[in-house]
Amino acid sequence: MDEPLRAIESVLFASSRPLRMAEIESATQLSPDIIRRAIVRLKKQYDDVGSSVEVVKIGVRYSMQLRKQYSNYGMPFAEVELPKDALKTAAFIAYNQPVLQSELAKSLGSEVYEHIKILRSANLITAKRSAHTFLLTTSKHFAEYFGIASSKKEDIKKWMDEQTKKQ
Amino acid sequence: MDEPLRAIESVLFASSRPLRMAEIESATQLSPDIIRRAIVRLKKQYDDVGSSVEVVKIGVRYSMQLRKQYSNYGMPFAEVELPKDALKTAAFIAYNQPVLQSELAKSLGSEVYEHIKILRSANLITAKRSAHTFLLTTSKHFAEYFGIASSKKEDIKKWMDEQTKKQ
Amino acid sequence: MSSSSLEGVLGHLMFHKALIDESDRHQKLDRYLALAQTYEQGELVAPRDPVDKALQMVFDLVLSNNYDPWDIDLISFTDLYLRKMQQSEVNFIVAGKLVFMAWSILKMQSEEVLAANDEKQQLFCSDWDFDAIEDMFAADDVPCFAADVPEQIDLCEAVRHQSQRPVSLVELLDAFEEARADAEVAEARAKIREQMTRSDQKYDPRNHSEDLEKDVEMVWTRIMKCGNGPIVIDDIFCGGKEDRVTVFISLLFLARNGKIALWQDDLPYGQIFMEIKIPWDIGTLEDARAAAEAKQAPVM
Repeated sequence: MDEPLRAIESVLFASSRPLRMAEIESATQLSPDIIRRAIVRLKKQYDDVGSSVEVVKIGVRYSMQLRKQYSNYGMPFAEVELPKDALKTAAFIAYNQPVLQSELAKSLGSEVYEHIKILRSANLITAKRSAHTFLLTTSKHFAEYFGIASSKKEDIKKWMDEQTKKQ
Repeated sequence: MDEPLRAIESVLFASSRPLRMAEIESATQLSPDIIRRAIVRLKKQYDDVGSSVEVVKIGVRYSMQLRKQYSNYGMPFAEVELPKDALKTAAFIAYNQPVLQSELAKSLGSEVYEHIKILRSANLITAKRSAHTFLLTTSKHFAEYFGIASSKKEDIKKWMDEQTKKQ
Repeated sequence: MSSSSLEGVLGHLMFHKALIDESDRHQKLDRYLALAQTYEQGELVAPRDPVDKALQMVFDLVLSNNYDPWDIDLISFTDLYLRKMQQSEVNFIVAGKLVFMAWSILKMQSEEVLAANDEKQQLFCSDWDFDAIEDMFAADDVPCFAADVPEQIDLCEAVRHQSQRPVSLVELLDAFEEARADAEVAEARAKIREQMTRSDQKYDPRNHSEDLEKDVEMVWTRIMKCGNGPIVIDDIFCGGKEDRVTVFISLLFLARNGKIALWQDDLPYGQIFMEIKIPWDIGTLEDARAAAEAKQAPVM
């Protein structure tokens, strides 16, 4: 039995959000070094059996999540809060960021104001004042929420391109 | 790749509550027979690697959950199974029992009807018909659930008073 | 508060004014503009009118928090507004209506911008015009994005497991504390409601208006006895506190109807004066009649 690995698996399985090293440390009482090594093994284990679940590092956080190709199966049972239209707006912002709110409204219609409000309150985008409108970019939380490994805007765009190709 | 098995794994992983066969059927578009056999294999796979996660059948429902010996690791990240508002209503009933449903609604608002439904299905309260309304008391399970030594209403009230003082 | 946010607000109001044709809305928007402009002129005097006061609070919040007038975050705005309202003495009903009004005014933009885009009209051109508005009405053929956007960019949320656990003791107790507080509030509300129902039963608006008419008539008779020219209102009182209140309210009523003028030279505790405004000959003044009779009477 590999106790550290199982403790970490338990913690990642139970949490619906990616966890920081410090959170895993305090929940398992293990050292960062042991945790890091156990996570590598855990990831390999899930990959080796071809599980639909994967262990990923997202920015500085760790998470267990469904592989993208299986998320359709899980979606009806997952507690997702965002309306589909708001997701489209989020995708548009993520792909073209930074985007002016006024330009976005021109491209996608005035309902984007409602979407931006939803996305801001879900902490997925940040809005900086720019003259009479706002400049919109994705937040750090954006990458976590969508399970993207990096929160850099170039990486997000690259990731989105890859996802589109896979479809 | 064992697609039926992965589809079922995805569905069970995504859901935070145990699922009926019909739900798994409609999410995966697989036949009950295939589902049943795939679940057996899935369970074996998790058992064989000694995972902290297990696949179980609870009554007529299927679920992926932490094995008992690992559940403590997951606690800090797990979500409370009762909504906070329903819990408030439960506490109110426990302290003032027996309470007429109509009186409760007058004191706490009409949303208590929804809470009562949740609390009854969680088997935490019992409702006896009384004229045009219901008389509400806590169930035996209530005391077990909260680890209260007695399920007598006076004892519960006393216990709540003591605990409030301790806080 | 930055001058650009003030400009934004003024521009926003002008924009809406340019879009409407109902006279009623025009008046409303003029009122908002007048209030917003007091910020520009730096003449910040607390308005007496409760509606103006509440409106001023809205502008205050919008300007000091740098809200985009085109995109007010209503959740945070309403929260701030309600908090501020509790600190100030503002009529709650007016304030509540105002939150709704502000909401509808500021939310109009989506439909109107859409409609405006359809019509492609040059809507207005004024000193208040600014980039954002121009942008709104820019021709459709101007490319908005240099970026190329693949057709099916699709995002879907990461799916994770969420374990559930039973309620803990502390959570139950916290919930109980909250429930107790809620019940207390509900009880207090019920009491107030009951009291209001009782006082409503006593109150008959017909009696009230009949009483007021009688009071005004009685006070008018007293005023007539005092003759022409400024009158110290003390001369009209005759009795205790209740009489003073009755007289004062009747005077306010008469002043509002334009029959008398009311003024006070030394604020706030100085003497209050009044004077009849209607032509003298309408009045049937007993003193005048007495004077006339005295004239006619043979000199002793």
